[in-house]
Amino acid sequence: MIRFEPRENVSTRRAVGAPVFAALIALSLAAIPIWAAGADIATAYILMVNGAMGSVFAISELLARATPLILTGLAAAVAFRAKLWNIGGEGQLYAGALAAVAVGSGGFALPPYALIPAVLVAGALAGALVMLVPTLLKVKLGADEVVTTLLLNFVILLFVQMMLEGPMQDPMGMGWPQSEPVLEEAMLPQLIARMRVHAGLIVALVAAIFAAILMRRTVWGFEIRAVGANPSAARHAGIPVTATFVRVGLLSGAFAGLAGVGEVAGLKGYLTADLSPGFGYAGIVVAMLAGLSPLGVVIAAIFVAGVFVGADSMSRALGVSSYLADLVVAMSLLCVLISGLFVRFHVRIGGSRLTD
Amino acid sequence: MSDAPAEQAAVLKLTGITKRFGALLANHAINLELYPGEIVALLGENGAGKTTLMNILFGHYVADEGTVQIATADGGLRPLAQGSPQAALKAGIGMVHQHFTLAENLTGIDNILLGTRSLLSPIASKRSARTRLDKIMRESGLTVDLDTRVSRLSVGEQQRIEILKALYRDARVLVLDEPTAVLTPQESENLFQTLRSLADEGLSIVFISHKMAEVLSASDRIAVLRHGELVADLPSELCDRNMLADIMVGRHLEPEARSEVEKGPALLKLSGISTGHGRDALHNVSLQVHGGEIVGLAGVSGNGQGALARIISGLELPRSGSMEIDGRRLKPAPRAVMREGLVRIPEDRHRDGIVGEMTVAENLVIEDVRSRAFQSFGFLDFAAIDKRAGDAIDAYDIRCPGGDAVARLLSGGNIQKIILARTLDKEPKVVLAAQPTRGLDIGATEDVHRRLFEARARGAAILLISEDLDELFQMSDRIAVIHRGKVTLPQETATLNRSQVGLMMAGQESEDAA
Amino acid sequence: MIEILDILVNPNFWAAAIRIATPLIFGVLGALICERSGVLNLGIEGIFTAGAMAGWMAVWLGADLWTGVAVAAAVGGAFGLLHAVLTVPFGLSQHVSGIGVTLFATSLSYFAYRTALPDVSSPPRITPFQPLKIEGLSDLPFIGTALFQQTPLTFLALFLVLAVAFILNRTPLGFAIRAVGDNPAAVEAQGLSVFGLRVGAVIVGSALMAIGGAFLTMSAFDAFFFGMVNGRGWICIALVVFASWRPGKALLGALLFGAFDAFQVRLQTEVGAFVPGQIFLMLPYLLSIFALVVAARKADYPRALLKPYFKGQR
Amino acid sequence: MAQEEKLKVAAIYTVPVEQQWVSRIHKALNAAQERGDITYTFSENVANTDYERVMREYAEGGMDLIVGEAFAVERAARNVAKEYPDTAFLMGSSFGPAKPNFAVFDNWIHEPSYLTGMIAGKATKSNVIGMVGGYAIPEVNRLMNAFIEGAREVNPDVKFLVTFINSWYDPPKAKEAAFAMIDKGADILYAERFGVSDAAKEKGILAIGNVIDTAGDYPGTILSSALWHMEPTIDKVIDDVASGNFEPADYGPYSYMAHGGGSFVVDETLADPEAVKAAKEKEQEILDGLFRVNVNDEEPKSTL
Ligand SMILES: Nc1ncnc2c1ncn2[C@@H]1O[C@H](COP(=O)(O)OP(=O)(O)OP(=O)(O)O)[C@@H](O)[C@H]1O
Ligand SMILES: Nc1ncnc2c1ncn2[C@@H]1O[C@H](COP(=O)(O)OP(=O)(O)OP(=O)(O)O)[C@@H](O)[C@H]1O
Ligand SMILES: [Mg+2]
Ligand SMILES: [Mg+2]
Repeated sequence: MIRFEPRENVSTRRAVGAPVFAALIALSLAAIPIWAAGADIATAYILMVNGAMGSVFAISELLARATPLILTGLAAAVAFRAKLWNIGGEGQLYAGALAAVAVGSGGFALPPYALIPAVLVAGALAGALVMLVPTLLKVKLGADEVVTTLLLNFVILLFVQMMLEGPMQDPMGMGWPQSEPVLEEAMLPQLIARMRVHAGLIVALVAAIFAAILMRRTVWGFEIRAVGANPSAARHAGIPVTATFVRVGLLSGAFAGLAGVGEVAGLKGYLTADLSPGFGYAGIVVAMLAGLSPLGVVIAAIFVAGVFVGADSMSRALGVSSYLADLVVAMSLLCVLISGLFVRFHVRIGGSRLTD
Repeated sequence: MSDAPAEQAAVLKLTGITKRFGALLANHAINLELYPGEIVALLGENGAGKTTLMNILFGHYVADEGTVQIATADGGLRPLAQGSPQAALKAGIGMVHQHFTLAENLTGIDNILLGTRSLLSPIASKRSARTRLDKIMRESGLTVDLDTRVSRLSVGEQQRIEILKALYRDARVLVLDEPTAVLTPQESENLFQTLRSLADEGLSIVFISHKMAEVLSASDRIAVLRHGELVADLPSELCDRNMLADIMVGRHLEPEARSEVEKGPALLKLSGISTGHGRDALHNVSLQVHGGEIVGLAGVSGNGQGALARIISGLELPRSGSMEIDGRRLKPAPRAVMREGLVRIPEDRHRDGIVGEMTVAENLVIEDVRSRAFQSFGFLDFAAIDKRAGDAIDAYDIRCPGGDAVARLLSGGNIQKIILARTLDKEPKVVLAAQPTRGLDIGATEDVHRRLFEARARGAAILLISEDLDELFQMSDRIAVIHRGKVTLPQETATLNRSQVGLMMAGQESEDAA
Repeated sequence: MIEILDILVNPNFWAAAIRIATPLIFGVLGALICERSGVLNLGIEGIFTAGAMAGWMAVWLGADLWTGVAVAAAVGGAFGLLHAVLTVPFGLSQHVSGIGVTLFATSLSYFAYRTALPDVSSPPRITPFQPLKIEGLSDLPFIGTALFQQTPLTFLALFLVLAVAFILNRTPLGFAIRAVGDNPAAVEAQGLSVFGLRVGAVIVGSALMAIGGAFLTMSAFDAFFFGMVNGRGWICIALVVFASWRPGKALLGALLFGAFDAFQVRLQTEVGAFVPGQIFLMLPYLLSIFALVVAARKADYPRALLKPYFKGQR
Repeated sequence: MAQEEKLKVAAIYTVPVEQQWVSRIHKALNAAQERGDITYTFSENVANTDYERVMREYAEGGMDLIVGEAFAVERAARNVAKEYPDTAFLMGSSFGPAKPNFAVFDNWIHEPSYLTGMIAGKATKSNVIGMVGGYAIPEVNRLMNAFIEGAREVNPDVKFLVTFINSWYDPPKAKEAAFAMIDKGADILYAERFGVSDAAKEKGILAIGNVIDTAGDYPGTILSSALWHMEPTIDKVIDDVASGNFEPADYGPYSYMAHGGGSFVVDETLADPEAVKAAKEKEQEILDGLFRVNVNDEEPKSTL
């Protein structure tokens, strides 16, 4: 029988070492599908590393992909801290993107300098409002937010499609379901000329630092942690539980919304219904990999993005099915998750310890 | 096995049981034997290792050293497979856990039958089981409606189900962990009568308790644990309260005497409060508590104490009626109520008292994080928080590794001290203390009582909600009784005796109370 | 408005509704079993995909249809085992493990499919389950078309609703599963294995999910293609709550979804159907949120859901 | 560009290569590779967040020619192209070509679609034809409208049901849509998407194929098809690039019947001989340039 004994104190060496070790294991496991696809394993790994960080281009790509993951990761991290299970990052991301386009494509007459701030605010607001609904349903009516947020993802995606085929469709778009382009002045500037990494990354990093300070050093953070760990005791202690949940919900939604802004106003330039390859869901995993620590989210996001971009370009260079990338990412996630276990527990099978 | 000649062969034998949790030595080389038909009380401070020992016996934990042996049919002993509740059950060991192990979404009978037959058996006819249970209930007097969902049963009824679980598997040994911590005096009495009759049938019983009175009256033998070691194992008739306390705590304890304090103005005033519906409702409740007095509210739990506590703490607003603190009406919100100088010692300290995942320090300031003292511009002042923690830990002698220890790992007694520290240190006007000593050992209990008396001396008005008559009579200046949501006029403690209060708790108006 | 009536009275409409609902029925039953034992299984979306791919692949490689279904179930069970091991003995976050399993199962299925069939111009096809004609019944006026011209898997789904309901409410196994989902300690104290029950439940539940996926490639259609599941799994997670963890209500919810979908497809062909189709596609989601708020007052909410259970830890 | 060594060609698809539209490009490029004219690599199902990266990677990787569909990623594609002037780009697009190196193509098979319409118009008995399409975009509308005109020419009182499933690749959904039309009396289905012919086969009615020839998959169901052949386009562009005189031109015309980019097939065992005769004549006129099929990009609407 497997048994677990909680560790009283976890050494940082272990806390950092285990996930890294796990990541390496996962990457070595990737050899199996590579081999199955009949490619040369050694070159595969070299290509993978190059693809992820072999050139300025690669790094730019890595960061560009990490940007939305950081933000959706933060969205999950802050919400989960309060045990507010926001599975709706995907929908909030689209809401943010939609709002960003609405404001950024010249829908409102705004002076150029005001455009970028306006776009950011609009996106954050949209995401926050979308998350407000399930939050209120939870605190007022006790409706399980796992389900409501999950369902809203589909409602919003359908709404976006509706907009893209209706009011917000690009007249120049030849009937394609896509929005009008975001004005040049409203686009988040690129950080490196002719590279895709954009100012959204800065936004994401600032958000991470902000979240870190909020959670650890402020009264609000204190209250969020208390409500998350034991709402009943928090209420008895005079902490405004409802208000705290609402705060967390808004913040979480805003982060996810910003992720959407980055994707349209930083990368794509306009909105289509297939904007996000599941960044919202990936964010949850990123947050968990990071143990819900905001700064950890940054690292986890970069890891996930790196694995994907690397494996993706490797599969291309080798002519192996490009689905390999997702597979490698998935395997890495599982391994890193499991490693977390060995950080928190002594694992015993029968009488004998597996780990000291 | 009931007609086996008693007092000869042990039915159960623990030898050299040692259990460590990380660094902590929860049980150390404990030897204990149990004979047919006897009732053994297991005594010890919070964290002494009682529950651990019993959990090992029942197979929840695996001992690091030592063996558990169980009697065989031919009177010999055989080792019991460790770490397997299944084996324990097979061997005829039943356990009633402190925190009940019932599936609340099932009926009583389904809980009892759980695991008693093959999971693969296609259909579950309960007829035979039912007849057998009816017989058991008749013989033991443990009657309860088997077909109501457990969630709708009272604590006492749930406990009967727990015991029936054991009897249905015809247990030879029955273990009860703090069975009376949640029972009313009447319920406790009934329980011990039942246990006695079961013992006469040949059942061997071990029960854990912190209540001297019942330990002395109900047990044949008393085993005392201190810091994981078995320090005494004596026949009950040789023991008395003080010597047990000495053995247990290692120091002599005298019950706090109530000093004279002159009454102040009415600080807590409830008038005509009604709310809720069902078992936990209040009907037109009026009550006054003056500064410098302790009013005890006696009552079987679930007669409205919950609602009353919620209303006084501002967690719920009454349908009608009003509440004043020091002559000021206030709007129902925990924060507002606190600002008026009312503090609460909640009934369920694990659920409502502390945030187990947070540190001792954080739990000590949780009620005041927003006060200037611990934050500026919304940023926490860690220096101040740590200082506060250090002071409180010393002043209240909270036994823990330090302010940054996780509160969950503290014993009930120490958890209660955290709550006392953060509430009473505010020099409150009104104190609402709900079951403040439930589950605490005598050491911790004395401590709570002393603190409450100090508050009283300071001129605070204290409402003490309790089911423990000893406590009520020891602490209260006046005693009121709550039954079915109605509260009687408080009467001077001196003019009352236990039986009257007991009757009133059970619903009869006592003659000279009217 | 008259067109709407036309649609509703047309037995083919109801046939379509049931057809669309079938995979959801399998999925929601699977999710329900997992959650009743206390484990949320967000791996469902990926398990659907894996089932769709594995079942189809088996048949395409020459197995007969029912063997294909069995293969799908087995593969689903395997992913279920993965999720169960991560969440039950290891006690990892059920959300994350679930999403991890979804990513893993999906990408593995796609990768395997593409590696097995490197370049196919059009997706290879199998002969799928044919509608089951039942003498007499199938020719009944309305019911006949609506109900008795479905493929065997649909009937299997309907049968499973009864079976699961019976097991959960009538048999010792059912009681044990409900108990472990409500309070694992209770099960442990009665000498049953918490791990055993939960792992078992998750495996079986996942197998059902996979059959739901297999229905897509072996009954609703005759080929596997990418993105074929598109959200059906998630819908089931929602339906479980909508159904407040009751098989009967789960069936109802699934049918409701099917009806809405069939309805909006038909309404589009109506002249002047200016209401965007998305509105109708949204309705079932909004409806379940509504139902969740009013109806599902946590009737049988498994209290231990999402809570890992470690022996001897409080 | 080096003549002797093989041309390096890469293709980027936003959907799996099974998707019928893309499968034609894939097929043509594979053929060229078989012939040994080129080396061919491709990425399928590229999320459009990643599309630009993939284009750049191929360009950086020294590809001579990059083929793809710019539809959902016009801007990005055109920007990238500008930045790699030495690489030739041939992109499916609803817009025009762009200097210096951005050539476009499209599936201009409205001509054969018109002819299939003539066959269908005669074949329908209920005078109701159901049409299931992906999105109402020019590429699709154009063909549907041509089909409708063809049908009307031979049968003025034929009515049409039109549904767009708002997805490029969801056969079960297309199938359900088709069933719905059959319920409403359609006895011929225009199968713009996968899944429609399946419905037709199951209910025993006829379907009109589009882009690829699926007659083999649905024996006795496909009445007639308008086929698209990417070979002329691909071969032309490969030729241009190899010979160094690649121009950012519109390669659309190479999908016309005249170039063999589009063709019309009919199952004579199913079709009415009269109709076949008429269609064949019309086909000749088109080839001789005597008849021009209208190009109408308006979204077709149900007329029942
Ligand atoms: N699961 C556990 N993990 C780690 N330590 C534990 C665990 N359970 C108990 N302990 C430690 O073992 C000691 C004995 O615990 P135990 O529950 O036996 O005390 P107890 O005598 O039952 O206390 P109480 O009277 O409060 O119930 C405690 O001090 C506690 O720190
Ligand atoms: N998970 C745990 N890890 C370490 N120690 C624990 C754990 N759970 C309980 N303990 C310890 O076990 C002892 C008994 O726990 P228990 O919950 O019985 O406390 P208690 O004093 O009995 O409070 P109560 O009776 O109100 O539950 C306490 O000393 C507590 O510190
Ligand atoms: Mg205990
Ligand atoms: Mg205790």
